[in-house]
Amino acid sequence: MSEELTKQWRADFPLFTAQPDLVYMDQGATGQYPQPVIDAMMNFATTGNAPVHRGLYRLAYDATSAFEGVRQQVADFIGARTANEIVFTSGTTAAINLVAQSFGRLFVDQGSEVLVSVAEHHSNFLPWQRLCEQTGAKLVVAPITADGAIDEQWVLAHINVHTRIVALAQETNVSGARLQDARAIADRVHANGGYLLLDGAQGLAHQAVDVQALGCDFYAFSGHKIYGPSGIGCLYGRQELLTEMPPVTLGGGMIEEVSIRGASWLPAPERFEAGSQNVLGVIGLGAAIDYLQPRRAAITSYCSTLTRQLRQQLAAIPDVQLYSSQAACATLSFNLDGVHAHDLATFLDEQNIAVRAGHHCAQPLMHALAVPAVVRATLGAYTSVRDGQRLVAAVQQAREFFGGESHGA
Amino acid sequence: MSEELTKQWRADFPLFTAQPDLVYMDQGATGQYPQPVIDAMMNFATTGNAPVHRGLYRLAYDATSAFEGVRQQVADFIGARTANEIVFTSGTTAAINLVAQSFGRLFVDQGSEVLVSVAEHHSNFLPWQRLCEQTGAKLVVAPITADGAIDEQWVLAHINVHTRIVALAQETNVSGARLQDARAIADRVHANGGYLLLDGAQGLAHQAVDVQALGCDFYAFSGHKIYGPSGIGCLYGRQELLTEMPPVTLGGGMIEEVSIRGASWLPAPERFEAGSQNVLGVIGLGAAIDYLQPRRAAITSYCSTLTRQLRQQLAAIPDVQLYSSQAACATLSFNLDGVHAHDLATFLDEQNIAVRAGHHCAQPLMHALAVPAVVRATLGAYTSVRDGQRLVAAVQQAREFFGGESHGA
Amino acid sequence: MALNRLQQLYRSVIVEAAAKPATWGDVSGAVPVHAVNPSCGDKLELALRLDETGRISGLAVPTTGCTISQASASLLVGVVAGKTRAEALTLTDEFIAMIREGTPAPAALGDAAALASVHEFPARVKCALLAWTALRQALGAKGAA
Amino acid sequence: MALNRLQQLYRSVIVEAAAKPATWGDVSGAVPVHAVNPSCGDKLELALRLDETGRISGLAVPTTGCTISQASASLLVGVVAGKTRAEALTLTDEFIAMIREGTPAPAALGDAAALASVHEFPARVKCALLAWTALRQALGAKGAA
Ligand SMILES: Cc1ncc(COP(=O)(O)O)c(C=O)c1O
Ligand SMILES: Cc1ncc(COP(=O)(O)O)c(C=O)c1O
Repeated sequence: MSEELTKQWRADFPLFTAQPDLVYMDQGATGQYPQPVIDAMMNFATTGNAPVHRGLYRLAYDATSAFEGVRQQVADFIGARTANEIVFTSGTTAAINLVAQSFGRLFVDQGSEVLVSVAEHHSNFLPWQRLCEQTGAKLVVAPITADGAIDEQWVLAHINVHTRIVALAQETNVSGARLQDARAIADRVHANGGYLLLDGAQGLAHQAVDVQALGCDFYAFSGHKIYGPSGIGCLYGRQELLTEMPPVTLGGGMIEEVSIRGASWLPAPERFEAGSQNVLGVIGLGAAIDYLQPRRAAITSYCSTLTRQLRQQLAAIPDVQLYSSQAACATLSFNLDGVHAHDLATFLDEQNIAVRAGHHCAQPLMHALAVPAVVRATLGAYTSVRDGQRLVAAVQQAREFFGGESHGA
Repeated sequence: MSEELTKQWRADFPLFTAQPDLVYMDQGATGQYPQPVIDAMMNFATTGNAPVHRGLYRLAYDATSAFEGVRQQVADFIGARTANEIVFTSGTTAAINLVAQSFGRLFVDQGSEVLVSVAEHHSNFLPWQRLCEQTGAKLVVAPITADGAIDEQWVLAHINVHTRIVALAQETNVSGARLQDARAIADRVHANGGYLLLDGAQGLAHQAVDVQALGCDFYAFSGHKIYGPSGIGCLYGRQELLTEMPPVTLGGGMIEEVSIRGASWLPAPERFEAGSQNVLGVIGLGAAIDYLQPRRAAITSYCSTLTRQLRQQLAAIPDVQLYSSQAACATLSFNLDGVHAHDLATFLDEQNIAVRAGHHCAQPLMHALAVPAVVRATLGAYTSVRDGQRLVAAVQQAREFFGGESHGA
Repeated sequence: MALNRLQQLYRSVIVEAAAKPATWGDVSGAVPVHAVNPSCGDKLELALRLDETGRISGLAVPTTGCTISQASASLLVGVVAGKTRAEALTLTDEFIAMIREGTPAPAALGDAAALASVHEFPARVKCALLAWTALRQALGAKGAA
Repeated sequence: MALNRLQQLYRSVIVEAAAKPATWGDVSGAVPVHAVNPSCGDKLELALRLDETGRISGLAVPTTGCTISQASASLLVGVVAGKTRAEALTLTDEFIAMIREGTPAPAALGDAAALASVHEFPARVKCALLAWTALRQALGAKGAA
């Protein structure tokens, strides 16, 4: 494990200059900003800010070129055929809702089935649950395996001619398990006349993504989970499908013509981008891709090794229950028997270790695991070996603290 | 007119350090960033970034407090009763769509009337047009006066017991005319059992807003038009109304409980804020309010005087047609007879004067004015007297250039 | 070392209270108030009965959640058992002020005063208040807790 | 002074072309192609007829918009009048390359070559291409223009 490499990455994140003692293990909730992303945003705000798609002057033209340049960059980053397949949204949640509300209302009706897993984040669960309620379709919920992965065999076995949409996390946010063969699922659902959406919120940070090789029809992700800014994300959609979809949000920038009698829409992706866009967020997203792309393989390899080691060390502590997958590359979910996740999180916070505790927006999974809450530590490029050691030591200490008699009067 | 004051404001905007010769007259489309807004965002990204509403550790708690602090700040800024009446959105467009899709579907049906004006921005026109198409309600479109203002007498005369929603721009984006008596409209529509939405995208930058004094039920605005960042805005809604409204976007952070069988929602405003929020944008918005609030009266007074003078000077140029109101405080819309708005904009751009030309997302208004496009120059805190002189001189020159015989071979 | 603060937070009286069921008297027939702490999933069902004189004659606050929310529910029951509606509301307001603002606990709060140090852990304030705001609601109090 | 660049852009041949109606031959019965430049509102209705040999026998491109889009429509008509479908497509591609990439105009583009300097005004490229991409569409060409 190259300690040198981590040191270098860690230096890219100014938060750890400001707070050198902080162990930030919540990258899976929201990522920290590397300096180049901050610089790109500040540079744009101070030298290049202008409206996009609307100005006939040079500053606006250059801003539009930069904005559209990021669209092309995203397309290249995830293997889309053209930049027109990339819609900017405020994040994964907005992207999935757009598909459910626009595509879903076109393609799902009574008698249809929509297949998700019990491990989905609420953002990839609730929009489908509501779509089913609205249309009378059936929500089919795939279980997880003993290792916390979506049961892909079950999924394959339950795709049939009624299955219109399969919506699955490429990597789940509690177990950190990744889909092994999205392509097989894509092929099966396509053979049955349905469509596949992948929720890439967690996955994109850790693996190279080629939407064409994956075979998915839609792919959603958020900037803030790939070292980019909050408030920006993308929906990838196959062009033929985007072309058929009606807009959900209406306003400036997405119309061809408007009169008092009616309106006609621009083609995708503009059709789905009503109103002034999060230009600064898009610029930051471009810089985040520039940062992540050349480093992602090395970061994932480094984090995977560290995660595996820490998992073993946590497992060796009596009373520790693990919920994250053995194959997880950056996620450690666990509880300490007899200690509620919140109490453990507060204990860790007192050691300046920031982890998340709760249901992780995955209540169906919590019900399936029969736990109210779990602690989740997620690693990032900046996580040092020492951070990991501190986590393990603190969990050990917590066990003594909560198990022992040493409380004050 | 205090040239000193402008100099000081201008120095707050780093774009003009980078481009000292630029005359940016497109503040009405998107505003420039003052240094304190950039600093606040950068400071948060480098020292305080963490997920909001989800973390049990101090960094996350502090981020949540900062985030919720801005909600309170917005509530105070526009006179809401409580911070719970403020919903963060990606901008005005998203805010108005939320009202149309959630409140609109509850309160509008066949036989209802929705009243807008012909001067509305597409973002405050299309959502209502579609709502009417979907429900069978009637879209009633108020005309403008000779001075480009929404005809408030006409509005008052056309509110009746069928009027469920009146949606009007507090300040229109082409004429710059402001509503004279929103309160009278509010009272009339309330007396008839309806509700009033004000589109504050342009208005909030120029005038003190007290939603309770205005009497409106909803108020929408965007950060990027009040010297804040792009990708963030707010919906104010009266608490009783927000409480009745179902969410439109579903996902993390807006649920009380989720099971495979169903879900229940949090109260407003969280109910409407599904998914990770634009935290950096919210922080920037708070800084923008801090910047604008103590300066707004002085900026508006300065800009109004300058705008009035420039309007007279433009009116004195033969062939200039003015479309902005005599009372506009920062907007100059005009054409030069025989010269298309795009050609004029290109001419001005060659003199490094950035103005907008086109339909300004107000095609119904363009049809009413019977012009395909107009040129619009909008002023901001940083606009200098010299900027104004350059605009007038360049329009004069354009007239000679396009009118004269002096073209090259 | 930070363990000091933690020892204050997790004093034995709190850990022991968390282990006890939060119930007193008879609540048969009461319509329960449901409360959740959505950010972390703490959950409770508060059932309350008042007798004909307006005194609390039964209170049960079964809670799933962390030590703080469970201890708080059980201490709440101990503090307000047998109190009048008005007394219970006053105690609730005093408890909330102690947690939120750090105001000193009056003697009447009894063992519940042991939760005072939650004020030093702002991220846990919601856990400590869950049961008390549910009681306020069950008592029909208006306004923000 | 910037007027030089502007003088290049608004050469007399362009200003005069913009003033002329963009129409040639007989277009009766043609189904028009509708095109708009949504960011600024330029609009046209292109009507095209091919004769039995596949030559353009009628073309009308009434345009509302700026000098550049109107001149471009009128110059387009002059350049492709009487050409075969294949010839017209080649000319269109050459014109698009001239505007987009700044490649030198072949002689066959005739007066339309006067629009070459639009390449120096990227914000106006869409105006210059509106009529030509509509022609491509009317000729049934596939793919991005
Ligand atoms: C009057 C008016 N309403 C609505 C909008 C839409 O605002 P946004 O694009 O920020 O959503 C604008 C801005 O273009 C506007 O000027
Ligand atoms: C697997 C998964 N899906 C969806 C989301 C929602 O992403 P966002 O909150 O950025 O919209 C998250 C993040 O919390 C996630 O982990």
